[in-house]
Amino acid sequence: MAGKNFLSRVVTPFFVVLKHVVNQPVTHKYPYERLKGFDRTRGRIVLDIERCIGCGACGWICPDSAIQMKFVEGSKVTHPAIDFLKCSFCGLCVEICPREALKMTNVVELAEDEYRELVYTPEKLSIEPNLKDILPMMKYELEPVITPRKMGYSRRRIEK
Amino acid sequence: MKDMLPYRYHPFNEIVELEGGLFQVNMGPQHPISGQGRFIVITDGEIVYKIEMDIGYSHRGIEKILENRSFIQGIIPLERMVMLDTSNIVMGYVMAVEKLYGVEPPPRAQYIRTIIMEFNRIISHLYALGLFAESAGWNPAIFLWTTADREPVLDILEMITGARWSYSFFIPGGVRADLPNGVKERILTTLDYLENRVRVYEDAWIYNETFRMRTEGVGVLPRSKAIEWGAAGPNLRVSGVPYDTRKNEPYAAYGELDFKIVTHTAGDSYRRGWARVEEIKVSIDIIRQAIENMPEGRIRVALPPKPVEEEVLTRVESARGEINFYVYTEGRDRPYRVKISPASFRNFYVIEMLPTIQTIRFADVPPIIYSFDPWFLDADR
Amino acid sequence: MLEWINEFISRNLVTLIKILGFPGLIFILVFIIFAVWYQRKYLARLMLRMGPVHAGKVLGWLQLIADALKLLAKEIIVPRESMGKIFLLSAITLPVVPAAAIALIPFAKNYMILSVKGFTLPLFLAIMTLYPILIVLMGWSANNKFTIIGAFRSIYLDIAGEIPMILSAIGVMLWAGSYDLQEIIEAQKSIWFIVPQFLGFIVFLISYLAMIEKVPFDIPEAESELVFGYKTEYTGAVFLDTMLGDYVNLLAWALLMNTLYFGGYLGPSITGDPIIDGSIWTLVKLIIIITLTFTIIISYARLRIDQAVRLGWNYLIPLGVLNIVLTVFIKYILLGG
Amino acid sequence: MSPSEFINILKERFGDKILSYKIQGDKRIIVKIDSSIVEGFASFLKESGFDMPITMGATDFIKNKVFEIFYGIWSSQHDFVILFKYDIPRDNPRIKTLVNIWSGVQKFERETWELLGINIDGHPNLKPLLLPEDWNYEEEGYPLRKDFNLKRYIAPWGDES
Repeated sequence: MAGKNFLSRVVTPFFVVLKHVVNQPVTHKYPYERLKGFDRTRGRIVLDIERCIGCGACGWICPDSAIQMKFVEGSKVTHPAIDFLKCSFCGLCVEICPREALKMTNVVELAEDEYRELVYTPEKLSIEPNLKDILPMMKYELEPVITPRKMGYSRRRIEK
Repeated sequence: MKDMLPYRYHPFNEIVELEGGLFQVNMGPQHPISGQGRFIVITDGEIVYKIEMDIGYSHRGIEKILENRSFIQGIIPLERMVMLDTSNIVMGYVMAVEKLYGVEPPPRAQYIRTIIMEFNRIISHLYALGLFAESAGWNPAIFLWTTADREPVLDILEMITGARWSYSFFIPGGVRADLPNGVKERILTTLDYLENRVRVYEDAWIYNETFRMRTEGVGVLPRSKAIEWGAAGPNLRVSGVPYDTRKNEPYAAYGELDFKIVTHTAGDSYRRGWARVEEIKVSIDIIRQAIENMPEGRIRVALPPKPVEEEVLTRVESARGEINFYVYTEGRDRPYRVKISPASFRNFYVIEMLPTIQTIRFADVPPIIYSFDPWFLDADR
Repeated sequence: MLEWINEFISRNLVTLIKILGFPGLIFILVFIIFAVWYQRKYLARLMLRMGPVHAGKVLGWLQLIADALKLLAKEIIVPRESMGKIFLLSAITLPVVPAAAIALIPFAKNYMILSVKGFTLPLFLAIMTLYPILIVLMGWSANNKFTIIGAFRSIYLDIAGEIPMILSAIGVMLWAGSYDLQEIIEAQKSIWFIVPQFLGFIVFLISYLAMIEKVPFDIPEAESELVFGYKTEYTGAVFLDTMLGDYVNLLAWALLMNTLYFGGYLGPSITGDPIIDGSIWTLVKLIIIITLTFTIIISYARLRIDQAVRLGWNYLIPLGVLNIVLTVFIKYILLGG
Repeated sequence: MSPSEFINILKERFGDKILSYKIQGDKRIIVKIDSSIVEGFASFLKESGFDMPITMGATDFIKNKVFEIFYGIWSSQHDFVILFKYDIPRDNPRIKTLVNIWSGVQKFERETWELLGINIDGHPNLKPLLLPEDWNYEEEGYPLRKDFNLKRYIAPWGDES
């Protein structure tokens, strides 16, 4: 009881609480006002289908098995499809992508009515969300820590 | 004798009358205070006869999951173990992997890790304080204040790592990204703000006569019992055991920073809450020092192709106390066995044993339990 | 027939307005709606949030109506093991007791529902003692351990709170030299009783908090231990009724505090009409009192039942007796009556 | 006392019953002991000031057909951790509880009993802890054993369900 007498222990809390009347609320009227995400905020993933070479590294690294390689009409190789209900937005697929075909945006509002709508096919994944600046997340020098070759990369998760 | 008494174990009945006029009161899993678990409280009127923690409602088998994922993949599910305190948890595993591979991350990475871990400790302690106040019968004022004060910290963490809770930021060999521009100023202003708010908590909460009445001398954990039962974290330190992994076995940048550890000898619920407020102050101090002494350089080193060690036991001071990882690997890129011993798992045992050494009233059960800051997700794994 | 009704209304117009309008049923309901809304917004402000904002564009006032409608639309569940009739009746009767006590409170000079003279303060306290009995009935008839523990705690609390409250009321009666609420108010013309009766006011304030069963004395409800105490089993409209009982209880005690210590309807004249003036001052003081109450209920932790009872018996009752002794000494010996 | 000094004491006392040891840094000893001396070893540790259990578990070495039991004990006097391990046969896993030496291992042993199916003799409170109360061990097996069938727990991907 560091140097506080009984009376102040009883009375001070009341006035400390009362003082908060003048504080501004910290909450926001969410659907009406939205907070902007930060540059690095990890959100929906966008696929640049032109750059994708179908190597499947993203599907291999994904810790949640959220990525599967799917065939796309008019393309010779498979492209990633993401089940966003499984995705934990860790960004490992974006980081491992050798061609920088996968990019992360800071769009975090993904709620849908149905499970199926959250399974993004490669075509749906390549539609950029309605946002001016898509931010390639965490631009920094890639060091060979998790390159597929060193970690015993195999193609076992890739569907034919 | 007390804890050997046989009683009928009714998992789903609300309250069951037992022999000798004892009641079984189930606090949870649907109870305002319980969380993702259940406290089975056997009472004799208002006097508590026995507490038993029923955990496992959110057991996800993290240890098994880690066995089936490579080291880097394992970090992401491991974070889900305690969402409040992810970086401290992950640090133990990352450190184990680094020791297995025999690499030492660059100092800048260690400082960035320290900053993030201390911020994480702050938000975890703030949440714990809110829950403690709520369990002692506050209307949710303190809880909402702490929740509000976590926001600026979460913003900083989001700025640095890209997420509010599951950072996925520490990887074996370093961290995933350097500090972004402009974050230092923001960190410093936030620390000033937090210091002011801590003073508010002290005035409104710690130095509150009603709170003192409720918690002083309640749930006393003596030093010998704290060691014998294996208490962890601030709960151990206020019982007179000055053990803090950050100090005793320095990891990350803690060895180079100067800070004190919060200890006391009373070991009651009041001091356990007080210790968390004091630890927030210590964390603020540590972050200030880390920002000042931040070295330049790389943030990551590459891992060698194969692990050099076979097994390792790492200990890390998470917000709830020491968490240790025993990792055994057969020389592959994934562990063969991971044993996680989280702090809450040990603290739950301490809570169960408390009624054997003192009289506890029914109304004191929630404050005692929340003074230990247990987290069912932590204990369940 | 119509003539009879006409005659009845014209003869009893004032009484009817008093019973149905102000300060009767409609006033109580409106005031409680206001109090609930005010509590939500004010406490939200203290907790750094906004409170309801969405329903009803201005300050979320429609949220209350929506919540009430939601509760009304819910199924009323009577537990199989409970004593159904007592379970429901005791809850339904709950708001009636404090509402009956409000009938004795003068809202302005010579303006109360029951125009009785004489022992109105003892009568008020006597009526309010029925409230805990209903709570015990509620908790006991629901046949649930949480409700029973809550009800018993309520009894302990009322024993600990009611006696100090009566003692502090005796102090006021002695100082005013009257048992009558209106005469007590009139006696405060020179100075409000909060000044000469400050010790009594402290005793009254603490036992007031115990009687309205809010933090730090919400021991019978004790959310973190007993889920919702004696109200645990109530659903839908009956739950709404118990909530109503809570707030009417708060209103009755707050009015008594206003009457005893803050000069009731006294205040400078605005319109010149004594009834309107008095009512305005009563309401203003009432709002200040409940604001203070709401601030108190989020500033403190809940006491344990043994601590609350000890507070009542060991500290409040001796203080109350001391207050009486001091009152007698100062008023009748120093000041000579 | 430093870990290397303590290892010398242990070697003197238990001789070739200490099968192997490792010292990691200045805060860790990892010792492998013979399963015949477990209780004597544990009570010797307790006497030497190792008073706080911090971890306990078992590893399933399915190829060698053994379970390796390990206990991690911290000493409040010497401030380092000793992790001692011993093997038991996998076909009849049965150990004696150490609850009467370190009370704090109670929950860890209970968990090991539950998740690895190792019988703990003399344990006061063997009840399911983490797994559901109706867990069928015969059908599902023990989750942390290496022969546990994980396939049924893989959630279907997106449109496969």
